[in-house]
Amino acid sequence: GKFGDYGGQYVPEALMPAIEELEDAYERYVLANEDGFMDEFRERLADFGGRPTPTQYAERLSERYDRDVYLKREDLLHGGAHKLNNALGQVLLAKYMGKERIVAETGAGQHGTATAMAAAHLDMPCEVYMGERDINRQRPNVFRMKLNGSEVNPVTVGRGTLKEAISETMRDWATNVEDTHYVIGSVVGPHPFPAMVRDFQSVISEEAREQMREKAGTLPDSVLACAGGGSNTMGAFAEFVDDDGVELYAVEAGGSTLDVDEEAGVAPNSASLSTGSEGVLHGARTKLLQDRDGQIMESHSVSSGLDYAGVGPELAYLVDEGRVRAVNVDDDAALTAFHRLSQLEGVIPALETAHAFAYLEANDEELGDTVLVNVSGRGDKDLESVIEETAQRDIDIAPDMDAFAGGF
Amino acid sequence: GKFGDYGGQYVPEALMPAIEELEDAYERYVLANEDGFMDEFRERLADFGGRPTPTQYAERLSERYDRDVYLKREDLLHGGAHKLNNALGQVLLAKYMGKERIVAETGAGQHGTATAMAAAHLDMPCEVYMGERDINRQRPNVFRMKLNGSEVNPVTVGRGTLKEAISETMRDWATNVEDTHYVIGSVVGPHPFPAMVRDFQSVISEEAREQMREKAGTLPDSVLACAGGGSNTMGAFAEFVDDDGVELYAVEAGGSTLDVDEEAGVAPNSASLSTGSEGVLHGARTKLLQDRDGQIMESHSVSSGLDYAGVGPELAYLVDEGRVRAVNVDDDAALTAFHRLSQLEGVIPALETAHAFAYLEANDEELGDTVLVNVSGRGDKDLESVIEETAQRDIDIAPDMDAFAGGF
Amino acid sequence: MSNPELDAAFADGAAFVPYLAAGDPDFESSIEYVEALERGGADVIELGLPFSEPIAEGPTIQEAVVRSLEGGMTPARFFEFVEALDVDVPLVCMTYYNLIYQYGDESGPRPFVEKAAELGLSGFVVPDLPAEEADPLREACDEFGLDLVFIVAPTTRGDRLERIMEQVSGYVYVQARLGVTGAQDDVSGQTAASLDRLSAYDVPKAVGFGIKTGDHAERIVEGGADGIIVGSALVDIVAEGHENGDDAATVAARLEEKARELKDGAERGLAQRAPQAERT
Amino acid sequence: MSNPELDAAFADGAAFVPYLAAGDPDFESSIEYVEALERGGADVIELGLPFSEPIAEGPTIQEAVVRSLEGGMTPARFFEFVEALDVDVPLVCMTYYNLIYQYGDESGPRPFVEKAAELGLSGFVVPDLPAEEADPLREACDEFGLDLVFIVAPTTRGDRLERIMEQVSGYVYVQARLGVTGAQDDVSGQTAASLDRLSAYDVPKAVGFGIKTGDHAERIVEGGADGIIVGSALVDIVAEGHENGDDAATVAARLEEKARELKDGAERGLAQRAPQAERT
Repeated sequence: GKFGDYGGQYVPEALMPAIEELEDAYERYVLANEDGFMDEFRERLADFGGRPTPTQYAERLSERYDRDVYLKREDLLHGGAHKLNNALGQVLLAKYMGKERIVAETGAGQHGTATAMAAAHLDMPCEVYMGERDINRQRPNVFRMKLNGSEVNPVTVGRGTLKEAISETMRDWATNVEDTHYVIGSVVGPHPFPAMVRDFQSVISEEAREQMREKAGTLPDSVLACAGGGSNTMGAFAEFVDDDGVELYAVEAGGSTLDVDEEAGVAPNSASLSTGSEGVLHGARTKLLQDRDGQIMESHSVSSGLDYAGVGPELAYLVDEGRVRAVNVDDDAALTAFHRLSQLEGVIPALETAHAFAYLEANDEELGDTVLVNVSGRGDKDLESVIEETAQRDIDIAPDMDAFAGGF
Repeated sequence: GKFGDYGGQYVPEALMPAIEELEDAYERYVLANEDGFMDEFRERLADFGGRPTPTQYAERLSERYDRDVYLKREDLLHGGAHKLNNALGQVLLAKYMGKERIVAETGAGQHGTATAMAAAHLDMPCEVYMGERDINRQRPNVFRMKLNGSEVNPVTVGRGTLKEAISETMRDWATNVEDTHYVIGSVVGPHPFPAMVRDFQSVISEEAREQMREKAGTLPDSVLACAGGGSNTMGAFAEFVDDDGVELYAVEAGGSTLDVDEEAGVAPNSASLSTGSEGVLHGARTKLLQDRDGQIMESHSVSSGLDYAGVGPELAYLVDEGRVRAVNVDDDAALTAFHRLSQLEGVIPALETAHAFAYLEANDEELGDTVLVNVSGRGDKDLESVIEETAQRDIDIAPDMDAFAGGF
Repeated sequence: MSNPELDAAFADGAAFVPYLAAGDPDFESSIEYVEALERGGADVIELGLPFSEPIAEGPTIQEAVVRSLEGGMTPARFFEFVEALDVDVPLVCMTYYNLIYQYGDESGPRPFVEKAAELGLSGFVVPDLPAEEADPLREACDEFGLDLVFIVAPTTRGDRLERIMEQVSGYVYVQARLGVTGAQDDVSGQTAASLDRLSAYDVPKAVGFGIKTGDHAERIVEGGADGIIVGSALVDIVAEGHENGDDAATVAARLEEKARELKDGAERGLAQRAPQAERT
Repeated sequence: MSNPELDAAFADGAAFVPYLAAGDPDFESSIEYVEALERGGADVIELGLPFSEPIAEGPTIQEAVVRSLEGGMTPARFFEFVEALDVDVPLVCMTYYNLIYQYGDESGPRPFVEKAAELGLSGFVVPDLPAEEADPLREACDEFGLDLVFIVAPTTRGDRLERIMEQVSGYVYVQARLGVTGAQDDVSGQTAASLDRLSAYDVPKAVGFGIKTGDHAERIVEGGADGIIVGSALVDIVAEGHENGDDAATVAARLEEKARELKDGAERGLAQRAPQAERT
């Protein structure tokens, strides 16, 4: 359960038996395909989720950067993001384990909606914890979860965002651990979650690697993926880790600045890999945004899906090992990249995803002849934020917003 | 250019040369695959659009109705609906024809967003005409079009909905016919549009037919698709038309009632196939909602995507021939079906699509052992309408809306 | 094939063919307006029967259509309108095909044409009915002795032109430029080229789309047209009067004046053309 | 392995182990509160060092943590707090691992433990540190002679229980029911079964989670516990006083009274148990 010094199982004792049970289930069903679990998972991912997703040659970006740019289109997965890969895997695993109830946390709502979809599909009762502030910022996603039959429980403690929602979900799990599985939303948390979520997400790079061989006739020189908790990142990287010639770039949210305000306990970014330090949060040792004492900072990003103070332990390890390069772009660059991709390629990316394209824009020359970018999700969910955030900035290429002054 | 007595080319003379040019291009590129047009189209549909979309076995519906229900998942296509099949085909065709500009109409905004995506992808300037009232009802779609770099031109004449937008787009086309292609959004309009749009959409049934053979080992006993203009309908039916054993159900929007108010010129439904009469609208002879004089009625549906007073001429013909059964369900049933599918299968359908599922609910016994339903689009775009419309009704299975009183 | 009224109207070579939507903004005023056009020198009058989806019209005439429909205009009222009119010049009904098609008990254009003939209408212009779809209406017109006017667009060439010219009667409506109806300053457009293409055909050529002043009319006729068709410039006067709440007599006077300006322009054009024609 | 202070505290068999978050709602008041617990009969005091992500706590203690952090509590202030306290009973620091791990110049738990030892703290409870991850802290505790208390949950059985009991010292924190900290009426829970599983082990068993009255305390001790741990019921008193703006002395008096009720209950439970034990 370790990635170098990272990882581990830092959870209340009450959860440890459940975690041991999960470890056992992970080894049997996921790693050893017992009872054909992985076959069923892959089949459902195809039929219900819409896999494989394409790897698309991006003509206009390729022209712009004078290199071959390919897009791995996870935005086309059911629900609009890579999140379903993991949610479907875990809900199915919970069924195999005989669990009768699902809990999950969500920040921007993408993991919550994916879990709610998977739970409806597999007929599992589901409750999703979501910070009250996030509920107010992401009403469409709240409604989608409810439509799928999930309960959405507002978390009012603290700042009411993802961090608090994770803590609250762990509390629910600790209370109902015997019949409940916690569908964690990223490659974070105690072992086996980081490894298991990576395995569910690695279908991204498994497909992309094959598709690149077919379409480009070669592996990419570099793979770019945005990194918050890191599930799309690890999913996009996993099968390339052993390919020495493929550079892996984890693009974090630089927010408004990389500087932190220790006094206020605020890091106006979510760049745990780039600027964080080792610590223990939500069950794992990893890189964190924390103050000198070890208190967790409030993170920030224009993309609420990246807005988290921690990151998956395996990513932290791969960065330390030099296998993955941790880079970051700020809110402005991400927002501009959002507009650029929408206009040039007819793909409106999630604001999370836009970070990867912002890095491509600023650093295309270092990325080699063939670049693969993981389009982790679509941007429909972000329209309201984009209108607001664009209005506060001077972005040349943004369309005129005047017609939309009334909001939605 | 005729389907029995239906179809034809009832357009201003100024457009006729362009229509003849389009007929020629349709025959060469689409029907004869000249210059590999169809190959490129299919390749782009795969890479950019995400085809093939799956045909999914719907476990819980199958259980509910005690027959095998399959879903053709067009909601997973890029943009969230089947609309891209046609938009991409036409924009690409415009490029092959040497056109330099695209115009399109849109009602609910689905065709407009699909065209805007395709135009961005293929680097074609694009203007979309949209009724002012629809603009106000569908702001997210307006914003998506703008994000993709399209102009959105408000149409203020008349009631400001789809009918007026089509007329206005025809006017633009008549003015700029030499360098402009009109990407019509459904299997309507003058020949060759109905046939061409059907051909672009028939990939739906082509895939589904093959997938049914693979998964079910048999063709379906019946295929259900919602019908407004009829593009997803014809797309879902086309390859099954010659299979005598397959019943085809075009499910129209029954709105609030099938009765019409001749005085006010209002038909509170969009059931042209079920209740309309032969006439000429927007370039073709077909079934229409019209008053005794031949003035076109204002149609209505809870789903703005079905809200149109006409229907594709080929569908009108197939209904007259007895090959397609025209049926309809009302707003209440469609809304209830929207909630049912969301909860049972984890698929939030477009309100359009929900009509097909409402018919399945009410008439499952006549549909045979194996039923295929075309999930023409996803419901994200309809969340706001659904909240509003659900609040006005007493729908048992709908989730509690209280948390959302503030709207989005 | 043409009926004698329209032949006669174009006989002097500078016919003025104004258009108004029947019943815009109400039945009574509209009667006055149409009659004013005749006083102003109209040789033929195109009377619009409004259709709810006027795909070939620009904003000016769209709004006239809306006013007329809101004023209660229907095909039946339209025929009453024609009956109530006291004018001597030939009347041509301009409308969309669906209204013609739906009229009467049997489907198809015959009952509408029969009724039109009964009331003395001279012909039809149907902007959404290209030659390809015109057979049934053409047959009904032949049966009842009415003319069927076709529009020739700047893009109409070769076989298409041939096909249209085989079917047309009364006059050919030469569309001066691409687009929809509506007044526009530049009327030179593709008119000369179009007239040139049509010179071999023996039917009167009336040019429309964008003519709004006597000067325009003059130039068009000087360029070889047998007549001018003017709609939006006249509808504008109706619209303005309606918005300002002017009484019908005032608006009618303005229409008469405008008509006279246009007719005079056409006459001047004819006068200037004649010697040139001799010179060649 | 246990250090003598905690051994002594549990010697009488009915230890009362109250919990308060240090610095809740402010440094000075909190000092008074903790001292009141001793006057009320505390045998050991668990002092919470607040962490920003208290995943094992219910709403009551979460809010205490927020108040304490907002009042400026930090690890450094916590040590000052311990220094400022005038109590004679052993103090156990309850906190989350990241704060222990980050303290001092070198990473790892040693500097924190060294400092705690220097100030006379007796041990630690670290709710997010299961036995599997505890080696570094265990080693530091051994080095400086501090106890490391582990929690045993109702779900802890077999090998896991063995592993924990090998590492535990001072006392074992027997979690009365699943869930997070918080007062709750039903305290019978799985306590008996847990105590039964632990009967073979020689370390004092202190039961916590949900004890809020003297009666609860009585029943728990009567059922075989060597002590009771009470947090939320006491934190509630602090929260209520804070909300009402009561002065610290008043709140301290209430805490002392509540402490006495709980300690008395524990004593009664012991008294009732003893004869039973003799009977077997």
